[in-house]
Amino acid sequence: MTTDMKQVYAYPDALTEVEMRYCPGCTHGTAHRLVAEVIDELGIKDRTVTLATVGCSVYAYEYFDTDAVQCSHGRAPAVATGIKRVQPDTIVFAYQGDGDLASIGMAEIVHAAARGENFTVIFLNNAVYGMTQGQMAPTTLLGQKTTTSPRGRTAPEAGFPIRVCELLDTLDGPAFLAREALSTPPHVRNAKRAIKRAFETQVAGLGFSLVELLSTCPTWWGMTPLEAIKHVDEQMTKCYPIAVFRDRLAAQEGEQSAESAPGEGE
Amino acid sequence: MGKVVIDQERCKGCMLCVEFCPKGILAPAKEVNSKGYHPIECNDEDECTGCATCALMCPSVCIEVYR
Amino acid sequence: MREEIFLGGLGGQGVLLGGQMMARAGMDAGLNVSWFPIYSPEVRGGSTTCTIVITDGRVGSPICERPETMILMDPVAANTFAPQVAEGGLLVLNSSMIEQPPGHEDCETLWVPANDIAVEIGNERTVNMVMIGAWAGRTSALSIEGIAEALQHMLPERHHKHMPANIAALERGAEIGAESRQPGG
Amino acid sequence: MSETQRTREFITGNEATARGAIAGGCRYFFGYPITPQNKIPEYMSAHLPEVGGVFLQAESEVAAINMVYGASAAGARVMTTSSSPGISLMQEGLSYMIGSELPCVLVNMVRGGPGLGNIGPAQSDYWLATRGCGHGDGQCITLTPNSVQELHDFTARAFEIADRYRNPTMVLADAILANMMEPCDVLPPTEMPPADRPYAVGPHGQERERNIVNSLWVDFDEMEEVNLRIQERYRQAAEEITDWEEYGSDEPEVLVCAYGISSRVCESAVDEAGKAGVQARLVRPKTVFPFPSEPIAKWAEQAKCAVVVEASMGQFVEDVRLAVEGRCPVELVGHAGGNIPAVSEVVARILEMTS
Repeated sequence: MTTDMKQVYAYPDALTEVEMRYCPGCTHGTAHRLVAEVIDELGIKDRTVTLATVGCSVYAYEYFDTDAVQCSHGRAPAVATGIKRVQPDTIVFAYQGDGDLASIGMAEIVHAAARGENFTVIFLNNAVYGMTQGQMAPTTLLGQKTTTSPRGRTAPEAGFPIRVCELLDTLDGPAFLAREALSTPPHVRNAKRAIKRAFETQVAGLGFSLVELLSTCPTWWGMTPLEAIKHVDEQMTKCYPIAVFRDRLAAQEGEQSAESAPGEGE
Repeated sequence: MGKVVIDQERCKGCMLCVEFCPKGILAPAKEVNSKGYHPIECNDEDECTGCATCALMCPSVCIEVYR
Repeated sequence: MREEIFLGGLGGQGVLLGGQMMARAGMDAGLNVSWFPIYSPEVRGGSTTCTIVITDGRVGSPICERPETMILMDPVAANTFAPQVAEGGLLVLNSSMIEQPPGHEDCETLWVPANDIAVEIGNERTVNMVMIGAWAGRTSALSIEGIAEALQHMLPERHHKHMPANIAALERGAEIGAESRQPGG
Repeated sequence: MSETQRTREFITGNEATARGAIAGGCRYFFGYPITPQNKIPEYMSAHLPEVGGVFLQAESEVAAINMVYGASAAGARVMTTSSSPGISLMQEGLSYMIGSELPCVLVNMVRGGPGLGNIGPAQSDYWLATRGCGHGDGQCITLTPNSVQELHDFTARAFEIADRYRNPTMVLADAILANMMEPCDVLPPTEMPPADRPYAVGPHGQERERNIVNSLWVDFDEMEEVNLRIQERYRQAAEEITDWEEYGSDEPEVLVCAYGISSRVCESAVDEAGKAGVQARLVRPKTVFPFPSEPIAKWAEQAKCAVVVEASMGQFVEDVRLAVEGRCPVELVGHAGGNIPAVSEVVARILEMTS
C-alpha cells in the first residue's frame, strides 16, 4: 500500500517493541521517543547504557533497546559516575523524574554535576509523584493540589518549588543545561534539539549535560491530556522558564569556526 | 500526498495528534481496542500531507508516516 | 621470650614513633611483634599511649592488661598508668618531668632524666630515644644497633639528618639502663 | 597473586588492607572518609593511579556504594571501605547489588555504637554483616581477619570470592586491627587479566544481546527464581570457602569461640587457662558467612561448656548457639562501646565454668 511512498516517521530503532505502560497522554512516552531518535541519529545505540530509576519510568530498561542498569531511588548519577569512571567511552544517560532527581537524589545530582561527570541526564519534571499515586513533588507548583497537599501547596507548609536548571547553573561543572517543554509541536522539536545537544556534549567529552523536560501527568493532575499540555504551557513555564542555560559545545564550536575562518588572524 | 499508519492496538486515544493535526483529519474511532481505548483514525486520507506532526506529538509512539 | 611494653606520654613526645621503632626492631630481629596505639581525639597534645608485644611465640592479644614494662614520659601518664604495671614489672620513668614515684610496691623503677639528656645532646625531640635506650640497656631485649636501624627505616628521608642525635640519645639511655643492672644501681 | 614476590613490611592494618586490594586486582575505589579507616582511602588516592586505577571521594556513603554498583555493572573490580555508620548508609545499595548479582568488596572497620558512637574498636556490626546488607533475602559473604597479615590476604582474596559468587563480600574488622602495626608479607600489585563478565554493560556492537543489570522482578515466581539462584551460590560458598582456625588443647574441657580481634585475646586466654590447669580449645572463624558450624559442633560434643567472646552484646554468640545445638551450655563474654574483652576476664569465665 505504501510502496510508492517514503517513510518519513518510523518507530525508532533504539526503542524495543515493548509497549510502554504509561497512562494515555503522558509525555514520558514522547520523551522516550525523542531520546531514542537521538540515539539512532548519533549511531550510538551499541555503546549506550540506559539508567532506569525509580518512578513511573522504572521500566525504562525494557523500553530502550540498549544495555541498562536499574538504579535505586535517586542514585542514578552516582551509578553513572561509577560506569563512566570504568568506561569513559560508553555513552550513559540517566532518565530521572522530579522525585528521584530533585528530592531523594538531590545530593547525587548536584555532586555529579559539580564534578562535571561526562554523562547525560534526562530530567522529567511533571511536578507530581506519579507512580506512588499523586503525592507532592519538590517541583509541585504553589497552589497545586496533590494527594499530600490536598489544599494546595503552600510555602509555609511545604516550601517553594525547586528550579533544578537554575540551581545547577550556579556550578562550574555542567557543560550543557536546558529546559524545554513537551507541550506543543514547536516545543517538542526544541526538546529534541536540546536532547541531541546534550548527547553530543557527552560524545564530545565536554562533561555533564542535563535536559529538563516539563511534562504532563494527566492522571494525577486530574486533567485530560489536552488540558495537561495547556497547563504546562500556561502555568508550569511561569515557574520554570524555558531556556538553554549553558551550552559549552556551542562555545567550543564558536571558537573552532573562529579559528578556521579564512582571513582571520595574521 | 501523505499517509499515516496508526497502530490501533497501541493507541491510547489521548487526542494529542488530533489536536495538532493541521488538516483536522484525525478522530477517535467509534469502536474500542482491546484495552478499551478509542484509537485514533484518519478519516480523510486524501487530505494528509505527511507532515508528521501527529507522530511528533504521539506519546504512545504508535504512528508511522509516509510521504 | 615475651616482652609486653606500654609507652605513655604527651602528644609530641614521640610515643607512637618510639613504639613503632621498637616493634620494627623486633621484627627485624626475626621475632613476632605487634604495635597498637590509643590516642585521645586531639591530634596534637593530650595523652598518647601504645602497646608493643615482642615474642618468639604467638603474639595473641595485642593488648596487655598488666604490662611487664611501662615507659612513661610525663606525670599524667605516670599517675594514670603506672599502677597497672605487672607485679615484679619494670617502670621506666622520665625523672625530668615526674617527681613522685607512682606505681606500686612490687615493681622496679628505673629513673631516667630524659629531657635533661636530650638538652645535653642538643635535640630536645630525642626524649623518647633516651627512654627507650634506657629500657634496652636495662633488659637487653633488643640491641641499640637494631633499634637505630629500625628508626632509620621508619624515618622519612628528610629526617635522616637527625639520626646522629637519635643514636646518641639511644646510647646515653642505654648506659643508664645498663648501669642500673649493677648491684645497688 | 604472586606468592613468591611478597616483601616483609611493618605496616598498619589499614595500609595492609589497601595494598591487599590492589594485589587482589582492585582498580576502582569509591568511598567517603570516616574514622578509623581513613588511611585506606588516603592510600588508594595516592597509589591507585600508579597502577592505572581510579580513586574518587564520593559525596556520601550512599553515593559511594552506588558508584561501586555502577562500576561493578561495568565489569570492574571495585571496592569501598567504611566504618559502622557509613556501612549503615550503604545498606540499600548492597541489597541492590545482591539482587542484581553483582560482585564488590567492602571493608568495615567496626567502631563503637550505636549511633555516632565512638572511634574505638567493636564487633557490633556482626548482624549488619551476616543478617543485614539491606532488605531482602541476601547477605554479604563475610571474612573475619584477626591480624594485619590476614587483613592483607583476606582483602586480596575477597575480590576473587566476590567474583566467584557474584555477591558483595565484606572484610569485617575493627578499629584495633585497622590501626595496629604488624609485620606483613605484602603481595605486589597484580596485573589483572581482563575478567570474564558476560553480564557487564558497555559497548558491544552486534556481538551479543543487550545486558540489563536489574533487581526488579514484578513476577513473584521470577523473583523467587533469582532468590533461589542467590541461595544456591551461598550453599556453594559454604562448601567451598568456609574457613576457620583452631588453637589449644586436643582434649578440651572448654570450647572457646571468637573471631577477629577477640580471637587474639582468646589465644592468650587459652594459654593462660592451660597454665591454670583447664584445657581449652579455640575455634576461630575466618569466615562468619558462611559460618563454620562443623568444628564448633564437633568440639561442643566433647567440651563441658562453650565460652563465646565478642566485642558486642551477644550477636556472634547466636551463630555459635545454632552450631552447638544444645550439646553444651554456651556462655557469653561480651563488651561494647569501644571496650574489648580482657584476657583475665575470659580466663576467669573459663575457670568459673569448669569449677
